[in-house]
Amino acid sequence: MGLHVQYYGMLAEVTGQAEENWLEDGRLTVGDFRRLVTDKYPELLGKKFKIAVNRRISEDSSPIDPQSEIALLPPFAGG
Amino acid sequence: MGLHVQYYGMLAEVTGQAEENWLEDGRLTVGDFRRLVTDKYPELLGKKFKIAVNRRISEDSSPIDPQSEIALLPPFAGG
Amino acid sequence: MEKEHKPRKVFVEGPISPDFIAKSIASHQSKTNIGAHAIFLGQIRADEKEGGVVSGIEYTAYEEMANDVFHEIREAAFARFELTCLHIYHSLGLVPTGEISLFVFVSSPHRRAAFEASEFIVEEIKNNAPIFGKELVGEGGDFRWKENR
Amino acid sequence: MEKEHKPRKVFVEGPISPDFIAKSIASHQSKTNIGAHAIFLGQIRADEKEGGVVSGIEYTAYEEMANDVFHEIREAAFARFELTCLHIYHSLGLVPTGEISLFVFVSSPHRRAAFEASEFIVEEIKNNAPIFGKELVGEGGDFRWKENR
Repeated sequence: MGLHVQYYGMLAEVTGQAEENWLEDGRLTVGDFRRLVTDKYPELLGKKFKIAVNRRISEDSSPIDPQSEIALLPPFAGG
Repeated sequence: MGLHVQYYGMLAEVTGQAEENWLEDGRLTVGDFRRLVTDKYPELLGKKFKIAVNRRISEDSSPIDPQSEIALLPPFAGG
Repeated sequence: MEKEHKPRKVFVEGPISPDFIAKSIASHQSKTNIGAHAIFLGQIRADEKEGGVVSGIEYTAYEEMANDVFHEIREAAFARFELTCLHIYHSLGLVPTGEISLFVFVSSPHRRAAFEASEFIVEEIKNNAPIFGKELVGEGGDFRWKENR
Repeated sequence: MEKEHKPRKVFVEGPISPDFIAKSIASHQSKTNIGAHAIFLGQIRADEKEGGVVSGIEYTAYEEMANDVFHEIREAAFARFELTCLHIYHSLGLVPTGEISLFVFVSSPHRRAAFEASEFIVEEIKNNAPIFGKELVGEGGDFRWKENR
């Protein structure tokens, strides 16, 4: 399963990159992905962020389809 | 007692004038004045209007000081 | 806030232009404690009436009293809401359909105060300012006196 | 209203100018069923932070998702309120202190719908649009990530 993962705002600073391709076998939920990404980038643990799957904010219980676009979104600041 | 009376908006059309000096002996309340002015201009009876004394909307029970500025105000339409 | 705000000129002759509004906005860009502006504009509608379509409104006012009322509205708004600036402009004379007759410009550090003050001020003006409007209807010189609801 | 409103361009590069706002207002004067415009402008404040004063905000966004969110906000606003027109503009890139980064322009036959829609839309944008802001602080290149409350 390939995911395209994007990091926005301060999260791109924390991970050192704006996006990456993420190879993953098996199906993940959003919660599974959250654990994997915080394992990979432990500095994320102290940060508030939401996870969007295919441009929609998703709950930890939601499954992630293969080839999805995942985005880690820090607090919004529009306006 | 001399009053300076002004008629605004449609009321100036009804009375045929924008203002007049009103000679009156004795002290009037706003309610007294309302009766006098509708006696003088019976067409006013069918119209909604408020009475301002010295630039303040006044209740019928309020006394009118001599030399006051009275204004008959039809419904407001600002905005 | 206890300070008295000095009365300002509200009435302008004829419609309020978009350019005037732009200049008002631009003149507030040096006030760097402002985070939110709420602007209300009243525009003349081409309502259909018996006898034709409204082509404009001719405004008159009991100006001295209206200026007192606008001053009181300003004072009340500054007392109730955390405002940086507040400007009110209203037309007198003819304002054709599609043009702007009321411009209420509220500025605050924060959006909630700006929203609430804008609504408060517009309602106060509609209810309490002695301004009168003659709607010009159709081509034949007919008219109808407007009444706020 | 059941009709779908087509997505519109929201993001603009850099600050939103008063002149752009004036042109938007002028272009609505031919819509003679409009009686009320409510405009909200977000302006960058020179807040004092540890390390100095905010000199501007650098905005970025998850643009594809933000455009979806803006489209949903538009649809929700048209469904909930009696609106004639609705335009939203938001800056990307650097917006210096005192300049405008958000312009929400709501037009309706009647003032209540305009007020309510304006507030609704601004709150929705603040809460749901994936837009990120880096506040530039002081002279030394320091910054701080902004967070809406």
